[in-house]
Amino acid sequence: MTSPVHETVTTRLNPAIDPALHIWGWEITVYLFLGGLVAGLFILSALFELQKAKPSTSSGMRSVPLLALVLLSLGMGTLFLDLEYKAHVYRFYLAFRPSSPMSWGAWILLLVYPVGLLLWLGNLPAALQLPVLARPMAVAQRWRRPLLWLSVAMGVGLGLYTGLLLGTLSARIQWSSTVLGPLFLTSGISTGAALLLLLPLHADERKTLIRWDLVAIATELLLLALLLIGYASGSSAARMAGAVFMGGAWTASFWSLVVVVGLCVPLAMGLLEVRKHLPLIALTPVLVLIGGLSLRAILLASGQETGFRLLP
Amino acid sequence: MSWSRREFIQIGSVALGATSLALGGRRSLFGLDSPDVADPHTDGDRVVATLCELCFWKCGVLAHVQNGRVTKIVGNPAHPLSGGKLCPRGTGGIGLLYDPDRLKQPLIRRGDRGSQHYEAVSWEAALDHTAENLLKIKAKYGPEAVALFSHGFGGSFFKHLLNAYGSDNVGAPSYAQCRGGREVGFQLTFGAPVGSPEVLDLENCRAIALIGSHLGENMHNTQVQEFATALSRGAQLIVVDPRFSTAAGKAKHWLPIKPGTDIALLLAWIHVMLSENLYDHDYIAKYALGLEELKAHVADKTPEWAAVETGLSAGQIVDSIRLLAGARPAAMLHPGRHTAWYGDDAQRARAMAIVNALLGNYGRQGGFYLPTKLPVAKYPGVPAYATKPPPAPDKPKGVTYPFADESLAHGLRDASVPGTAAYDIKGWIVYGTNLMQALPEPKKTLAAIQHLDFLLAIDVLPAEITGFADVVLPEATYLERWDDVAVTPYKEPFVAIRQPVVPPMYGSKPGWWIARELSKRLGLETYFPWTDAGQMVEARLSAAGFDVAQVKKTGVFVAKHKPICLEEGLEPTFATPSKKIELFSQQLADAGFDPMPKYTPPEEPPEGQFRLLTGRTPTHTFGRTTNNRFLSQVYSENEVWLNARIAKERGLANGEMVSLVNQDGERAGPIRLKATQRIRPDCVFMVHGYGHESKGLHFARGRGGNDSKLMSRTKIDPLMGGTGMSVNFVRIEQVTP
Amino acid sequence: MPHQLEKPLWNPYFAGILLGLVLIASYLVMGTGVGSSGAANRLAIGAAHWIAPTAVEQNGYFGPFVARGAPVLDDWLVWEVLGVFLGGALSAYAAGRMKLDILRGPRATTGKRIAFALTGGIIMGVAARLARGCTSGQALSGGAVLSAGSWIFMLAVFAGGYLVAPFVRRQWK
Amino acid sequence: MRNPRYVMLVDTRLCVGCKACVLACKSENNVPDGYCREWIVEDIWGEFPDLRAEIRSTRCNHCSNAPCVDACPTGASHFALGGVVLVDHDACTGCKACIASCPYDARYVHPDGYVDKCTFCLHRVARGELPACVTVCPTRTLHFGDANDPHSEVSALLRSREWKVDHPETGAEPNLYFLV
Amino acid sequence: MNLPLYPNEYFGRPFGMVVGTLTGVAFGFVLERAGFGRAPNLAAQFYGTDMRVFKVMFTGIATAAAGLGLLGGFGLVDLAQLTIPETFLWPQLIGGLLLGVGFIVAGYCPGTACVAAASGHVDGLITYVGVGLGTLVFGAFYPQLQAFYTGSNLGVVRLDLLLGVPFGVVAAGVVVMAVACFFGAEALERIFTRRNAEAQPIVARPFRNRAMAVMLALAVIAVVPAFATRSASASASASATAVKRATAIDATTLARQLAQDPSRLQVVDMRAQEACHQHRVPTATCRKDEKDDWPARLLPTRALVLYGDADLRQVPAELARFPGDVLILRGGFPAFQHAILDPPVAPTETTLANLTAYRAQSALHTHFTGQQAAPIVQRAPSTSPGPAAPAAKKGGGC
Repeated sequence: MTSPVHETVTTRLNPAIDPALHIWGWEITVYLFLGGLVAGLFILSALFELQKAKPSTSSGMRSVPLLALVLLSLGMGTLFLDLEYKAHVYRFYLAFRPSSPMSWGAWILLLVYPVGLLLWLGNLPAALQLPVLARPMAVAQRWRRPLLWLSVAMGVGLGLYTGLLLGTLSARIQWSSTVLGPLFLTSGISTGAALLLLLPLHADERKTLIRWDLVAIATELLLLALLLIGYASGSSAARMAGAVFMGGAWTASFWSLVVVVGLCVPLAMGLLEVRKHLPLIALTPVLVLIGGLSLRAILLASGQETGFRLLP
Repeated sequence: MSWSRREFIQIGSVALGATSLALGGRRSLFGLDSPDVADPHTDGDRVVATLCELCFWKCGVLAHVQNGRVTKIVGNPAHPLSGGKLCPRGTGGIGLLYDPDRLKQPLIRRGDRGSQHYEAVSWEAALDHTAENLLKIKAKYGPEAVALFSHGFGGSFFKHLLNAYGSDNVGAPSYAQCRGGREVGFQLTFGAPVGSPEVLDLENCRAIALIGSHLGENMHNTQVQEFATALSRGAQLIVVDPRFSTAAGKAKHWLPIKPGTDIALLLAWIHVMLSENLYDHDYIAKYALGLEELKAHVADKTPEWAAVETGLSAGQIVDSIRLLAGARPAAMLHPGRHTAWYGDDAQRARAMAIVNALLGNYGRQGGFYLPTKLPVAKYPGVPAYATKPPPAPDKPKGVTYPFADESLAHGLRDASVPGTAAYDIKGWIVYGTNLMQALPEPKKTLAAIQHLDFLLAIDVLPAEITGFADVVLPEATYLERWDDVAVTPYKEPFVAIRQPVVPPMYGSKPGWWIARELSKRLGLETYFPWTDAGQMVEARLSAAGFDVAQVKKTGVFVAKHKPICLEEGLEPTFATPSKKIELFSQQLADAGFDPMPKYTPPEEPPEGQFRLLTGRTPTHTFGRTTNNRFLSQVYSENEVWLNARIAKERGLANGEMVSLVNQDGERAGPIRLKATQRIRPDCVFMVHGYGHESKGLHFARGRGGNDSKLMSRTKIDPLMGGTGMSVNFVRIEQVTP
Repeated sequence: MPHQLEKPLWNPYFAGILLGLVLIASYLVMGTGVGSSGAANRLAIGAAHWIAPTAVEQNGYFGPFVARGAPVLDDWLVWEVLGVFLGGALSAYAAGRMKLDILRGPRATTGKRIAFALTGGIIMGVAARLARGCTSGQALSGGAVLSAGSWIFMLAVFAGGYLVAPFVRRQWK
Repeated sequence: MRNPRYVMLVDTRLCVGCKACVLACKSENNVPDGYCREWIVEDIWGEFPDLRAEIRSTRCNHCSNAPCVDACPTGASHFALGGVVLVDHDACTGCKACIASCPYDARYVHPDGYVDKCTFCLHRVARGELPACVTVCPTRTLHFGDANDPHSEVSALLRSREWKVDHPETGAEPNLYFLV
Repeated sequence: MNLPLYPNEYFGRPFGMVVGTLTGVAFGFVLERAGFGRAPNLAAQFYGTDMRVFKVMFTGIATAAAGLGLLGGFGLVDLAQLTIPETFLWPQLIGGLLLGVGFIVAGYCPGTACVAAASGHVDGLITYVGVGLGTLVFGAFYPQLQAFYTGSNLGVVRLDLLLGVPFGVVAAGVVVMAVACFFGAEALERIFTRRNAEAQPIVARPFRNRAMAVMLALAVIAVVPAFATRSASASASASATAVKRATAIDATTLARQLAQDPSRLQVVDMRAQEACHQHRVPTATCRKDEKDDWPARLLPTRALVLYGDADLRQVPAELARFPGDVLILRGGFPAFQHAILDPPVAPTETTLANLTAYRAQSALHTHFTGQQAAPIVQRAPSTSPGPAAPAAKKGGGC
């Protein structure tokens, strides 16, 4: 409190910019959430199959590629909703700008679709095996293994990209952290596992998924700790950015919704499931999904406010 | 820890450098480029040189018109008062022209006064009704029972009409409510008022002292330009203000004086100047009278004495005057403009004039110059006014303000209450001035209106006063009309004209047309021989020998420079009775006043109350522009400034809404609180002109707080009748949700 | 998967002592007790404000909750009740009692049970606002700090319950 | 001949924060109501009565290493004549990544859907005029010119006066200088 | 450490919210474990078959009250800083009755409904939704209810303050009462259970006994600090009687009172007579020699002000019988001399506060010494070459 009193007044009052930046709302939150979720689904389902060396027979696992594509389309739909100049959406695909993660993302999203579609075709339910699809199906089945690896790669790319999208915007001090990419990827895997757990699966798949989810949640906690340590040990700007979680405006929602609801409680319940062999219930994955959504929403909203205006 | 964008770019480039090279960027590949420079196309297909009227300063502007619509207004580089530059308001003329709340048709009142129940009528009907009422008053009470309240350049036609009609009762609130005290103080000392534009050679000044004048917030274009020029040339600045104003932020010395104690500071300054021999001996010996009396008068007014009175430190008082006097004669104590503060304003202005006299700056470069003006005859060929009206009844019975040299607007108002003055005023013509805000004690204004037989309001916007008028006439804005020829006394002699940029919108009419139509109905049309003001302007210009076409094209004619100061070979003269600078004023002594400024301590604010100070913002001309949506984008409501420490002590948060209640229980607000370090703890400050109540002002209505309502008390200057208004105290109430 | 039996409930006195300790902790840390109906109050106001902002802002009781962007949901009680939900879930889950069902007396139908639950809830909603708290906020927390009103309230709750219990006996027995 | 590097200089000693520049910009560029491309910042340090003030007119910094140009996925944000950063309205999708990437929060979304900001009045500069804000400024606070031309007024001022830029730590190399 | 933490600003509001969540977790956990997540368990309370609700609640209240009494008694927590609900007699009485009705109808109270919902019981969720709806109903009828709702406000009424005994004592009373009630409750349970032929033993007896023993012990401990502090304060007040009426007064206050209303005070100089005759506080009388019975002549209606060469330690023995108030001048005569009789020194720094103080000081100086015609201002030596300032006519007072 020894710093001299500082008053600053600005005449600028641009909508969505002042008094605090708020250009991205629920649309981007949902997009980032679904993007991460889809990344998780791609990675997990592909790894499952690669591990077992044969496609899963549970209806849940088999529906994953289609489900992922539907969710991704939903996410892109909200992304589209967020665009201020919707008629110019095609412009994303008239350019590739290597310095812009947004551009990378646009192209990655475009590559994810064929991969997902081929994966789905390769394991199509009998009822849908129409003669027209015979050729593509054959291709998809022949190239199944490389496709699966591609799917993992796409998933990792997608998951990382959702974090890097924010992480490279260094003007938002809070986002300007290398942890954001891995954090969003981990959270994506964890929410993906949670969504899978809500689908009809075989018991052994379920068991494995819970364990993987627990690992993901624990990793996420670790990454969050790293993020906070990064703020605390960083420059004064970073400390100010971190302060929104350490007594600032977003403290309560961050700790309660993300850490307690989304991570600690599911972790405890998951451990009980695994250790005490308690019957599985839907609440655990639901909490994980709530936590994942909250993480995106809170980081997105609070990060926008941590511009250089924070500094004197 | 942070992800460097550069690193990312490098990674990206390595990974996809080849691809991006192959694509070669969007531009060349797809060829969908738009031109690099997006031109907003606001340049006009027609540019008209005219004069601004967002305030009375009359800067030259160029209005760009595109497809019949004014797109932008920029400064006229040829005009001496703007030099191509504009204050924020000048640009905002379009906000006035295209204000959707403008008066669109003549209105005749159908309900009670103040009920704002009006019927839109034809011009014929409105003018007939007006003339009928004016003739009725003339027949019943004589022509002098009609008074004109006017502000702005367009008022000259109505003054002409009223003079022809037989009354000389023209009052402008800008005298007794604003600069009157200053004019009288300087008139008494130097024999000439400071005038407008002020005769200050600021740009050549080496040291400037401001007392309560906040240049920079007070955006009189030329003056601010010169002020900035002086600063950029390294002039030293001393600011005396209870508030850390914009100017104070640039000052070498900021003296946060206790409000109302300025004379104590000035006397101490004079004391130091005399005791330390900082004054101009030769100048005083040659031009001034009364030095010995002055010496005796300030002998005990030491800086230490003043320090106690003013709340300043003695050292600061001494340092600041040493700095100022060190630069003499190119040093000045700025006379200020709005000076109606404490009721001793003419005497304070005297003290300021004395400081300037001691600096030896009157008629000197970097001081007060002696303005020149082109000889342009008034209305050539128009007969002299038929009647010589009696003097104005603007002083209450038994009171004279011997040095008042203009009519007191509030005095004319008070004379409308029967039996209070020499004779009663029965009819008002209110031109372009919102008396409900422009005069203090609005309750008195309301009461006076109730005694009137007839009230005519001529305005552009439905300000509060139009809600009380019997007839409201919508005038065209300055961008839609001709006005008189502007012959301004200035450093360079020049004339300038205002000409219409676009035709009048809606049913509005130019002022000349309105005055002339009325004159016809009053049997006075010989005084208005030209059908429109354009003809009148041409007649005046050609009578004075100007190239009319050239003036119309450039908007201005600047004559050759003439000497304006001693350095240029012009010997100053003084129009005082003694023909000298009167440090000791025999005139005042003869009239029974203190011949030299005397300090009386101000009343202290009661516990829990603050002295209310008012001022202005650069983006607005008080209430005239608060409905201007264009200007309001950068300042839409006033705030009340309160010292941050006091605010904290009282649990008031910056930005919260509060009400202000004055010593008489008058209330203003809700208004936003600005808790700031920038003001003394014993006073509050707000910008004048907000808190409109008129239903017609859809934008301004209810924004901010109205300081006029809080001025339910004034202290009258005994010399010239000015209304000291900084004598009101307010307390702050939280607005509970 | 081995299906576990439900864990037995805690001894009421043991539970009570722990409850008391939680309450003490709450007082020591926050200076205030626990509550429950306040969150329902704020959630309802928040929802209503979202649907009909002006009506809520003009309401004499709701107005202050939403005045000038007051954080109607960012309140201690709301977070606390979120915690109650999580704590209850954790406990029920760990004890093997987590089960999606509708609890009812042996003779009550599901429809009737739902109607009763809703009606009782509404009555309690009104009552809790009137009394400025429910069994948690008023009786338990207020009682622990010896507030006279809380004790009156507590006795009234038991009185009301016992008075009406015979009339709704069919629901439970 | 070298490429020009257009810079703007703001003399904080002279700026009175009158907002003439803000309004002149709005009318020159037809900026929609409620938006502004430039603005005034008033900083006050200290406690009554020991105060220090700085007022400055500010706008897009037209950074030489502009984060917004990097962040733009479609190339709509680009460098134009003299290093001025412009937004190509026809290529802008309104994704707002550039807004988030700007350390000065100088951009906004135009109601027509594209991202908009100060252009240094390049349409005027291209025909040899000064930007509208520079032209209007009654205190002659603003200076505009080519910093790569050693004989320009701005070069002379940058050599002779003490100056600073906003947030140099971002590495964006801003071209809006504040003379102090 | 000052408890409670939050009101003493150990952390801000945002972390308070996080604490809220954590407290809620613990609260919910305990409620669920107590069996409050199941409506039949709760309803049974009102049919006498299972007094679980009563037992848990009362044990909780008793424990918390005793614990707070204990901590408060030892000064570890400031009971005054705890949020205590205000008492609104009638609304709370009626509200309580209504809530009881709702309780038995729904089978839950709001808190337990929440726990029930958390453990998957849909009826709990519905009840909680109902509580929210009830709020809206209340709001809708608020204009009609307002008078009743805000009426009969008795403010914060704490039973211990009402009864005038320490918190701990009342808390102990609560515990004892609770324990007594538990025996009654269990007896009832046995009766009803037998009638309903439900043969489950509800409480394991050994634990019940242990729990009650713990509580009784708590009750005893809670009472102890109450008595400990009581006796301490009693002894403090007893010792205070010896110097009971000798309060201190500082020189400026004394001077101001003397200036404003001299008839309320009588000042006696306790120094040696010679010193007193030389300089004394204006209006003071000098102390006579030992033989003179001057104390008897003092006016009992006026406060007696005493001073010496320095601080007087205590009231002299001869004045012990003086019935009125006795004030002792802090710092004795030198303090008064310095503060009032010596000319005040103009502040070097002319801040508003300094000046105000300086003006007040010089006014008093002038009042008592008459040395300064100007009411307030002490002029610094003039730097002007002119003649000495004419007697202060101008400037001066405000």
